[in-house]
Amino acid sequence: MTATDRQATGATWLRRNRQVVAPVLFLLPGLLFFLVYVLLPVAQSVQISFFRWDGLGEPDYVGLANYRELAGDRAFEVSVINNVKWLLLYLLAIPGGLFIALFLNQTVTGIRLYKSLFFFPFVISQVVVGLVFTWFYDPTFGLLNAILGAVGLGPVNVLGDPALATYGIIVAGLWPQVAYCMILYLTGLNAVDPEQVEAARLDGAKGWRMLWYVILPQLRPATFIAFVVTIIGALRSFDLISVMTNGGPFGSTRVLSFYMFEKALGEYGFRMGYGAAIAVVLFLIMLVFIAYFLWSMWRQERGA
Amino acid sequence: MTGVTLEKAVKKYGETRVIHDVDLTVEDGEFCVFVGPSGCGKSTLLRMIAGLEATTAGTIRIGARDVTRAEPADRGVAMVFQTYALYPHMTVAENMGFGLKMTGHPKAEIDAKVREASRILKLDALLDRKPKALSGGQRQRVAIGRAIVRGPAVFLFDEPLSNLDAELRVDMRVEIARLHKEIGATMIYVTHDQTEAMTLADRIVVLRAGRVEQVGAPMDLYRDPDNRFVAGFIGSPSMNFLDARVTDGAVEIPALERRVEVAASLPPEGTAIVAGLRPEHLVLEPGGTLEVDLAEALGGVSYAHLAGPDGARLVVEDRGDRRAAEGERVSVTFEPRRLYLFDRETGLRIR
Amino acid sequence: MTGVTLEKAVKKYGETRVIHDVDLTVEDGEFCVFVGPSGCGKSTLLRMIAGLEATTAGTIRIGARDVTRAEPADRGVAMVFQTYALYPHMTVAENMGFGLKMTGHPKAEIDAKVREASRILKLDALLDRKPKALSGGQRQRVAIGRAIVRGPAVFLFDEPLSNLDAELRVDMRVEIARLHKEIGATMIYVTHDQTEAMTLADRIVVLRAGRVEQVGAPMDLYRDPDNRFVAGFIGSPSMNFLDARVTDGAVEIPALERRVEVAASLPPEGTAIVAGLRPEHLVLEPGGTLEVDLAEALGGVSYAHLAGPDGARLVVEDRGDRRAAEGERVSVTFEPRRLYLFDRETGLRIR
Amino acid sequence: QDESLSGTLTIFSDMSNPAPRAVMEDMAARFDEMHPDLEVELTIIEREAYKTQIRNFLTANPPDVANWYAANRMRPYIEAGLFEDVSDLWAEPEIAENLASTKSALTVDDKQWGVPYTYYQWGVFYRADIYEEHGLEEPADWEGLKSNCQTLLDAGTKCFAIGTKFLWTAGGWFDYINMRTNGYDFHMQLTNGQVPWTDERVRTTFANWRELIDMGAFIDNHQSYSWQEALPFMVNGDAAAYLMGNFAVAPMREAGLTDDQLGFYQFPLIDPDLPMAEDAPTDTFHIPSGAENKEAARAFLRFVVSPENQTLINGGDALGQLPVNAASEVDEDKFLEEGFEMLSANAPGGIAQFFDRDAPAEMASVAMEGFQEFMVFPDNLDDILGRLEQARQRIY
Amino acid sequence: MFPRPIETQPRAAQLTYQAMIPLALVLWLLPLLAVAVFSVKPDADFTTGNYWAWPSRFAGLENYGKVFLESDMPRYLLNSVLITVPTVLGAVALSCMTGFALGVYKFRGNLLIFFMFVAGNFVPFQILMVPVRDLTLELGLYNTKAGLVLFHVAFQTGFCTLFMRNFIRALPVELIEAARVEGVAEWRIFWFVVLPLMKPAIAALSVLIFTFVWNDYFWAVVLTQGAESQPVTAGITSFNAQYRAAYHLMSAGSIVAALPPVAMFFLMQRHFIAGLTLGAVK
Ligand SMILES: Nc1ncnc2c1ncn2[C@@H]1O[C@H](COP(=O)(O)OP(=O)(O)OP(=O)(O)O)[C@@H](O)[C@H]1O
Ligand SMILES: Nc1ncnc2c1ncn2[C@@H]1O[C@H](COP(=O)(O)OP(=O)(O)OP(=O)(O)O)[C@@H](O)[C@H]1O
Ligand SMILES: [Mg+2]
Ligand SMILES: [Mg+2]
Repeated sequence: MTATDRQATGATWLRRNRQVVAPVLFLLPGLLFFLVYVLLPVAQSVQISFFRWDGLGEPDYVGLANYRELAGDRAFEVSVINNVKWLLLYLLAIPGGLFIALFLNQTVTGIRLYKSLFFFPFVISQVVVGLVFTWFYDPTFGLLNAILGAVGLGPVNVLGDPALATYGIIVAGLWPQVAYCMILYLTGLNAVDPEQVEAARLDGAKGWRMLWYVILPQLRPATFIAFVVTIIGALRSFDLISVMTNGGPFGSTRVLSFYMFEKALGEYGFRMGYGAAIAVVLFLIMLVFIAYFLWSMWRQERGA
Repeated sequence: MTGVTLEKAVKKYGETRVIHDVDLTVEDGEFCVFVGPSGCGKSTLLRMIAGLEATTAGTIRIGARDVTRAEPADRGVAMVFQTYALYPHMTVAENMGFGLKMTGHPKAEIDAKVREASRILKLDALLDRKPKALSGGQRQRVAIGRAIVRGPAVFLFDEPLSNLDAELRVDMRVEIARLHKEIGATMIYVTHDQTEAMTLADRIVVLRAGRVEQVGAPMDLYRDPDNRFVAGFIGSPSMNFLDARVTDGAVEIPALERRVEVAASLPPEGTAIVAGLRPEHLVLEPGGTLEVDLAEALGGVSYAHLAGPDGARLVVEDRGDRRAAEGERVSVTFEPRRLYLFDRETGLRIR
Repeated sequence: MTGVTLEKAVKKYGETRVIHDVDLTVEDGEFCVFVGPSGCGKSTLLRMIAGLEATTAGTIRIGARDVTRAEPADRGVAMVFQTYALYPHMTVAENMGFGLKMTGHPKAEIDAKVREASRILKLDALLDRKPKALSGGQRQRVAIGRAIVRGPAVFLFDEPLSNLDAELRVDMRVEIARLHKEIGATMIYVTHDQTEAMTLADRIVVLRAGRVEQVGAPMDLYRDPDNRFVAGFIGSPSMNFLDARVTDGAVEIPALERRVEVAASLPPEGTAIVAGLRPEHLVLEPGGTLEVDLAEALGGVSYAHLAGPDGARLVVEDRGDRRAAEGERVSVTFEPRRLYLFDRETGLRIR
Repeated sequence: QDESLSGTLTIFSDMSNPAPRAVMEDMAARFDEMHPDLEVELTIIEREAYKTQIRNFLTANPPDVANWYAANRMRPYIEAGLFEDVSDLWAEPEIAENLASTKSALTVDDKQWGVPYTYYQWGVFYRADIYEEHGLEEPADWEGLKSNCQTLLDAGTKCFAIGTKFLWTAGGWFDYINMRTNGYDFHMQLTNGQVPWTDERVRTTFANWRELIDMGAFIDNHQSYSWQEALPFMVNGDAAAYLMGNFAVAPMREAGLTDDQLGFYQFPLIDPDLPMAEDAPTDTFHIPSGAENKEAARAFLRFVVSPENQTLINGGDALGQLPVNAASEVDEDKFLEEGFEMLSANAPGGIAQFFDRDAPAEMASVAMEGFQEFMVFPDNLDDILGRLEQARQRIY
Repeated sequence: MFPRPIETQPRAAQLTYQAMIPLALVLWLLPLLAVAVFSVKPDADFTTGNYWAWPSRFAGLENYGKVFLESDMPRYLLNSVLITVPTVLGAVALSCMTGFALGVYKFRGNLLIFFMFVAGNFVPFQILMVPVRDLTLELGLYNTKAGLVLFHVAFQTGFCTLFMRNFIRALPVELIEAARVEGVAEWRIFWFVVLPLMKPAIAALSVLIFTFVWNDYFWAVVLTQGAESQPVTAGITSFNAQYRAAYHLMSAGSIVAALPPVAMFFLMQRHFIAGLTLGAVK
């Protein structure tokens, strides 16, 4: 076999198999990045959670000790409870977003600008949102107390009261999230089949019943995405807590993600193993939703 | 009495008028078909009757009742959409029963009506399926079933068959005809399909640019069109139009090298007019000045496309076993009574 | 020699076989049309020839070359898609020249070829437009132009006209016929439109469930179908099929109350067979046992749907000025040579 | 001018408040000027963030010099081998003699791991004008403090401003009440984990603290404020005093309080039998063991503690704190003088670093969170102490 | 259209609606408006307790001047740009490729890989934190913009792949088949046929990622420190710590930090919204 022959067969092999080679080459860089920065770290975190490690010296294998400690850790318990609160209350963003979307789904002049402005909070960093709401709640000069005072109520120290602080942060979190859901629903409403609405109108459906029986079922894809992003948002809540209360007062606004950070990299923390164990728990919670999401996507793919 | 009457109905979108003073009466129990070129306002008119578009001016009556400002649901009409507009998340039975449910009918009554409708449309086996699991024809049947269930006085159809393939379209057409016979309600039907219009209609309304051009029974429109537009629109393949001139009290058609004496009241000598001849009324004769450009054999019938020396083109229906071949030179003949004449400017028929 | 030959071509999707051992030869320069009901495998077969679907077993040859495993690009074919598949971000000229540019042809050559193609298809005025700014017919012309430019030996068309409206379809059909005459390449064309198949094809291939039922010239299939399926598929409206029996060496058709002597080699006495009669070969006579169920007047022609007392149904083409009215009682006659006979079980023609 | 040093000297500093920041920048600039071949690169990181980031940079990209705190606060890094042993510096006579008083705070395992650059007294800063207005005196004992407070409260003024959002300010109060109630030695045993938190003596401390809380001595909503955010209460006269380190003087002055309006007193006696002990945290400079230019780093440390520099940076117009070098001069600033006087003459009980520097980090965080909770919900005390005890048993 | 178009309602309802939108908008954006007003107030307004009244004088210039001239904010802003822009480029480039591979080719494991990307996209950051930090340390990229960029690119690629793949799926396959029949090589199909058609998706994603990355705080804290490489989200917190209780400056700083994504959003809002529709609500 001469060199040119070999080249030729090489070339034709490539030619003949380009349907196989091409996707591999296209996938490779992205996949590599993803493996190194996402998949492997997940596995490593799980591994670290079985060690005691301050991030400086050599890790000590301690088996399930970190998890056992979690079971008796009050702060962890508070974090889980707060996470549940986040999960449940954050979902209010969905009806909230729907409501605003319905309000804005008109074609009057300038409505595009209004829609964008309503979407505004989502574009702003959570750090700024947190700051803005901290001032809003400020017990001495906050707008909230100014308003409450005007109607003869208050004052309340939302972020200083362990019974209210978490809710206060969730409200701040809802602000951009509602905007996000709103935009999802606006795009969803765009895709609603107008003939179905007309058919329903002829069928005598109006107002709420139209919404419930005809519109909402058609908005299912939007609702699904809104649900997913809201759940993710709820479980990722970190920036706001860090900016608004720093976990306080006395740890009452901690959630898993924040507690994990505190334990692993915080001022007094550096318990990497323990932090990893918290992260694993958070991951397991998330896994439920990931599984649900993949499952519905799989059904969709199969149906398509 | 549940006919539909339109009096000087007008529809404007902003400043553009898309329906101009339409006067129309659809009798009780009549099957009325709207035809016309795309964009002429067929759907708009239908939707005005349904109440899905506000009527800018004029009056719409259903039966004796003025419904110009009434809600769609209160007009006693049902509509079948081109895209079926079935609710994808409901089963067939739920789709059909939805209207009654919304108007608060008891469940038992709804069930009975749905069953009755599904019997008429042979949908019994499908009642529990979702629309996704139905074929196009079945979906359209469900859409019709949904209309039937509500027992409306007037059915409105907007190109209900145009999303179906040719075969199914034929079947569904026959089905709709049967349905009309069976329930006898007033039906208004929009289509751009010749065959549907001709075969289904008691009366056809020909629309053009928001105006009614002619109203009449299908064969009347075919035989006796009022103007060139209607003549060209009804009949397939279309009528051939040829330049003609009034000479010596007769009509001369240069392209066919013929002069025809007609009974019509012709315009003054020398006036240029238009002669109309349907392909099926022309007979090919071998030899002549016309060349067969293309011969399309469809089995039982062929269409010969002819070109004259002066650029005139016409289509001739060719039947029988001996058919014209491409490139052949031919001439055509016709019975003078088959000749239609139109004013060159206004397009109005010269009778 | 650039005909296309398929030898025992098989396509499986997973375990389902959608193409069964197809043997087919398309001659060089032939216009071959694939027809068949939806889902019969027309597109699949075409895409196997194009190389867009892998061939599971068998051989595909283009000219003398075995291309069964070749990449689409290496087969020397061009394909025109139902949806045109124009690149929306390129102008007409870029669309047409894209393939050549990508395979490294010099710019001058590309320009020349694009100009030539646009001349043939009368696209000169549109060369700088984007597809968005074109009508459906123009888009389809560009798609064809893109195919022409590469000067392929074989053109493949997959229902190229089905997205056009009726009028345009007629025009484009004529254009494709002209094109084939002009460039003379081998063309394989998939359609489900009777008229297209009949008018365009040199030869029609009738497919059914992944198998070739019959191959032949259009009028041959129309006049001399091999089996009941082809007889029913070719011709519009479809052939009527009636129960018949062999009695005394002749064919008895109870529904028509007629016995016909035929030249065919009939099966044994008493065998139940099927008689086929085309609507256009039947003539209505007033009075009889058949009732006119529905009369569809289309202008020049009407179709009478008849129902026999034993439930037999048939469609008769009715021309001339006096047409049957619904409810009328009639009988039908036909010339014996117009009668087709089929085996009841296998559907094979009895000749 | 010293020509021998070259390369770059990177310094990470947490002196991010405006006044210290200026001092640090100035100090770096001066050092830079002194060494023409040496380029000084200063990175100032926000003080709270610095506390979490120091671990990262010590392992990842160590600077040549880094700020930190003395005592227990530096122990983890010493144990992990991240700080350079600078005993050699301390052996130099100039340093050995002049910095003797702070040596113990920088000694672990008989070696020294850094140098101090400033320290400052804690104590009560108060609005002299308000006290005067109500005819109050600086209190000498707990009763005096409480009666002063009552007078102020009756007049609608809070006694003490405090912002506990970042917890450690509450640690200051605990330190003082505990040292006054149980003495310095007990306090050190407690922070070293040798005494259970459920100990009766600890409870006494909290009981004393509670007296103030129940009176309403502290401003409301302190858990929502950082210490800076609580300053306006003092400045606006809504609160009359602030237990804080001397670094609070600069911002108070900046906010417009004159020296006439502002006074300082030592935290008063509770148990008269106990000698007074004080918190005087020492802020330090260290050389990370991974430093590249250790020679220059040592030179910088020498420069920092030099008498001239000490005088300069601790002056009233700079840090406004106490110089660590005995040979330097305490600025003619009334608070510095008072503080210096107090620490050198009136703190026989001992000098503590600060709660979160004396206790190990994890204990400090749990405990200070408990202090904050106690200040808001004193009734939760049992629960809090139980938790602290649990933590103590795990941590030590 | 639902709800019923307001144009078809009586005039009174239309007017009410027209009046209500701006009102609702003001309420909705109230917290932000407050910050905007804060940012142009003079220092004195806060010491005198004039929080909510109109600014006693316009001090916008000096406040913003201070932010830009006397703080590290410009540097943080520059860092943010240097982190965000490469990330957007990188993530979009990678995901165009992965999306193309997953959307166009049929091969075993296609769906599996796709789902992996999707799942990875929803993983909580925290579980990645410690290993990613260590990895970055090992690579010597701790406290560098490059370290942040690499991670962001990797993480956002998951999200973008979901988006791109769905988008490519929605393109007509015939376009690709047509090119194949014409003999165009695969990578040229990608470059000349698919990529130009993905412009809307690319534009939309760019804005989205820009927003995400610009606003990231968590990773900024985990992987960087100091003005040398931290982005503006971290910058604003340290700025705020520096000027604690100087509300006018903090407000001005926040507004400066928020402005770029807002500007980006307004410039590209059409694509942005279209992008959400295409990639997400399908
Ligand atoms: N919402 C609208 N705004 C402005 N003009 C409109 C609107 N809807 C329809 N039109 C115009 O009204 C005219 C009639 O439209 P209509 O849909 O009734 O036509 P049609 O006869 O149904 O056509 P087709 O056969 O294509 O369905 C058209 O010229 C159309 O452009
Ligand atoms: N990817 C696939 N996987 C499995 N089965 C398929 C696939 N593609 C096509 N088929 C099946 O192959 C058969 C032939 O399909 P094909 O598209 O060739 O039909 P067709 O004759 O072109 O129909 P139509 O006239 O509707 O276009 C159908 O039964 C179809 O369900
Ligand atoms: Mg219409
Ligand atoms: Mg097909």
